[in-house]
Amino acid sequence: MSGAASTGWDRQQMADRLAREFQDGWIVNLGVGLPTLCSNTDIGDRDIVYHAENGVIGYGPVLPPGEEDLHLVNAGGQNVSLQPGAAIVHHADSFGIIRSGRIDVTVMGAYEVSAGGDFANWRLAGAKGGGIGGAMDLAACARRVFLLLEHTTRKGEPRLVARCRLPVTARGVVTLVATNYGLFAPTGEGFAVRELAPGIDLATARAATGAPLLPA
Amino acid sequence: MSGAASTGWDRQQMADRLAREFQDGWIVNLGVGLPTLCSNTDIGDRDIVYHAENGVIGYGPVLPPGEEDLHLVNAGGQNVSLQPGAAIVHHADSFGIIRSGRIDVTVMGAYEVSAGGDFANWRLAGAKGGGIGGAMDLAACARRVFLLLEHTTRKGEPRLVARCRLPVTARGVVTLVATNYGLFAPTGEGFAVRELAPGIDLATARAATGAPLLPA
Amino acid sequence: MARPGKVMQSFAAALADIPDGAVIAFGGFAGPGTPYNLTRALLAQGAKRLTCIANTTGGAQQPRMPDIGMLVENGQVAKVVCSFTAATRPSDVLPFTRFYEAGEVEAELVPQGTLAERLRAAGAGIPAFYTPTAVGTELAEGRETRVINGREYLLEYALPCDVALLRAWRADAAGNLQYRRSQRNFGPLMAMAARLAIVEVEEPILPAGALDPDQIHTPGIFVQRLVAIPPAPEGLWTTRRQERAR
Amino acid sequence: MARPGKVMQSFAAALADIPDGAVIAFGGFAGPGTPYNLTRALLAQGAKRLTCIANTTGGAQQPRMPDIGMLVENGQVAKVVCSFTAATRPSDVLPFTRFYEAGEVEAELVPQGTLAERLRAAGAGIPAFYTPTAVGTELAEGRETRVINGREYLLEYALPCDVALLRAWRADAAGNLQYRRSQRNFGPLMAMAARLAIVEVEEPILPAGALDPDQIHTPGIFVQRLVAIPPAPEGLWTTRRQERAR
Repeated sequence: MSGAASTGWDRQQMADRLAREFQDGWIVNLGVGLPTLCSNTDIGDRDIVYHAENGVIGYGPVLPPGEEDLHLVNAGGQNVSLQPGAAIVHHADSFGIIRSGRIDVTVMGAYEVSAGGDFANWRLAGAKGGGIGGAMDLAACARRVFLLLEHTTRKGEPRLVARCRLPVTARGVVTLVATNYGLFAPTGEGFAVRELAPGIDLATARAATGAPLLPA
Repeated sequence: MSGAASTGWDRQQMADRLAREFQDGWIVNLGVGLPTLCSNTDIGDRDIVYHAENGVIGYGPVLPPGEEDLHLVNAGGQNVSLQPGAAIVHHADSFGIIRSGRIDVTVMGAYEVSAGGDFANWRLAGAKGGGIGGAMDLAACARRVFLLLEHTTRKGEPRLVARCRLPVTARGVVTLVATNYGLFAPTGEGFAVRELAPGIDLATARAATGAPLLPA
Repeated sequence: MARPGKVMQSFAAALADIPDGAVIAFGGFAGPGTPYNLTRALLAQGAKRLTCIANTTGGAQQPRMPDIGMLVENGQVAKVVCSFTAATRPSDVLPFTRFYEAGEVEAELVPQGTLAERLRAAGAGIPAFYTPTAVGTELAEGRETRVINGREYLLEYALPCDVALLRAWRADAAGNLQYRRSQRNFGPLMAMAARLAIVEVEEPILPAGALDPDQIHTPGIFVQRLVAIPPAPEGLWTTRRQERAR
Repeated sequence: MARPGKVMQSFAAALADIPDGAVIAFGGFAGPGTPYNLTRALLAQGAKRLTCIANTTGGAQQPRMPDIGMLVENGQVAKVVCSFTAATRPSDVLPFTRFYEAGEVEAELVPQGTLAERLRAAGAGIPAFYTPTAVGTELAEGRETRVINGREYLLEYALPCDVALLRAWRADAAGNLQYRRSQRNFGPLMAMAARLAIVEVEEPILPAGALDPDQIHTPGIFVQRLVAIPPAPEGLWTTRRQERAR
């Protein structure tokens, strides 16, 4: 095995791999941080509409310094561009779009995800405060919830686990998880391995995962 | 008494008398029919904003044939003009304005009004169908409910009554009633006489009223 | 891999797949925003057992324009949800009212603001809400109420639709809509509440990007099909009463 | 008998009568729509025991712009209602979070969509509604839920405000507002939810009638006071981070 020294995909590769799953015509919401990288991915001739919680429907790439429209940011506060056919709505209408099931997929970062499809991304252990933002609305209401996260914590502890220890954002909603180690799908009993990153073998992935990994 | 042959105010005079009660700065909603006549009244230098259920905020006089904007009607379907500073909203926002207590007064027509401030204007006796429109929202939520109606039915039966016999639009909300006989305020026990129309004396009004009339 | 566009060439094509039993919302308030052309096409299309949601079933005026009353007369309607099952003026008799009084069609009478809010709730993913409207009236009899901060409110449920038939002023190919003046009325709410919004459009349909993103009344993600209204007499433009007066 | 107009000459004058204990909503999402000038004036005005409603209490970036975190540090805040009591990135520490963790200020953490909908409900006269958001989470523990059509929903109450502090792009003397691009965010909702909406405006304030009635994002009946932002450096225009980058 060549994977001993590999940590698998880099951040952009993880995002690119997940973005390959976006289907033509989807409305996609990208969370702050890692998920934002998905909008850098070349989506070919697929027609994808990016929606942001702050009411921007149909945004495009981040603009370079000096070319920004200072009145326009995505959910992560980045100054983005607009695609032809874009529309702006207020926050209540924007979350109306979310709650009424119009978001085909939301991509979020997470601290933990469980085999049952629960995930946690709003409060760390021991903290009094947390950051929910739009994550609970999106998690409860988007048609699909995809996660993008490093396979382990900096201390090497697994983030793909049997049960979440942190307070959850929503239960039983996650259908696909991309990490630096590969692409995984919660099955209830564990995680189905959809794909492993180059240089990552099943044993390596298993050792870094807190729930059974089920080969495809 | 000179009033024996008089039927009091005509329709426009009733509307004019009620419109005198509108205070500077009020937002006023006028119902279909008689109440529409209030917007013909010269309001002098008072700043009144007319609101219609279909989302028109700040409309003005009805336009003559040939000058109408066919995209613009008031709640009664008349082609009205817009005042400077007008704004258009959709129906949910328009009723949000109503329910959140921003309408200073709604003026409606009615079949009956009771001494307790109940009124009925949506279904006639024996009918299966009715016409509610925005009346129940306005009646329940406007800061004040004024009514404009003929003092009696065509058969001479009183419309100002002790208790409503028809199904009510809202209970205990009416504070002022203008009829062809004068201006009246429900008090619980009866109607306080605020003013009598020229040629109408108290005895005439009493004979045509189904609840005690209390002189001012 | 380009998906089929939203612009369709005929009202008939835009409505062809509406099935029997569909729940259909019709835009419009006293003329402006009323989808006369789509309603006429639905009369020809013939879908049956429809539930029709609208402010009214049409006016009492003559000559008539295509309206829900005609769909009722045509045997296409099982139920109507509206704020008028009779005209405001007792002397006017709506065509619909005759069928309703005869028990040939069901109706659910809803206060206009509650109707708007129930549609908005459906489009906003809110399954139910409380409102002060209709408390203490016959419409509240036997229904659930709740006292909040000392005031009594009525529980109301969202009103989702399968289809919305709407009329707008301008549109772009992405489905973004602008309504002119009081044409807006129920349009944005019904588009949100429906899974399939079909819109007749007065101005020529613009390319995506031609409308200012700040000035969109209904975002294109709520709109699936657009048909430009052809010139008169093929297209219906104003009410016939207005046409006669000109 | 002309009432005093809505246009005021200074931020200080526009805020002078805000009392201790007021419930104040602050517009803005990550910069656009944030009322920097009004917030700075509120720091100077000094009202205490405030409840502040906003998406965030301000960012972790340096140099800072006037934000709710500064009002907290200034001893003016009793409670915050927001969707972030800590930053998204665990390594960022919000100034507010330190006070919160120390128990010196209360906080109510609300999912962003629920926050928006609670403000909208207050402005729309809806006292309470059900939402799918946060069901099954710690935020729903001990709270009332209801199953509707087989799905569980959480009961949420309207969030009315005494005051809204907002920033808009253009306004007319009647108080009609236009926001530009994502500046809109919470502005229309907070204006509706508040009894007193005070707005800092980027463009010179136009006479009533200068804005197209079809293109108003917040109708003037929701807006009580307007202040045009003076040129920099007196007026605050962009975030300081943006100013530095130019």
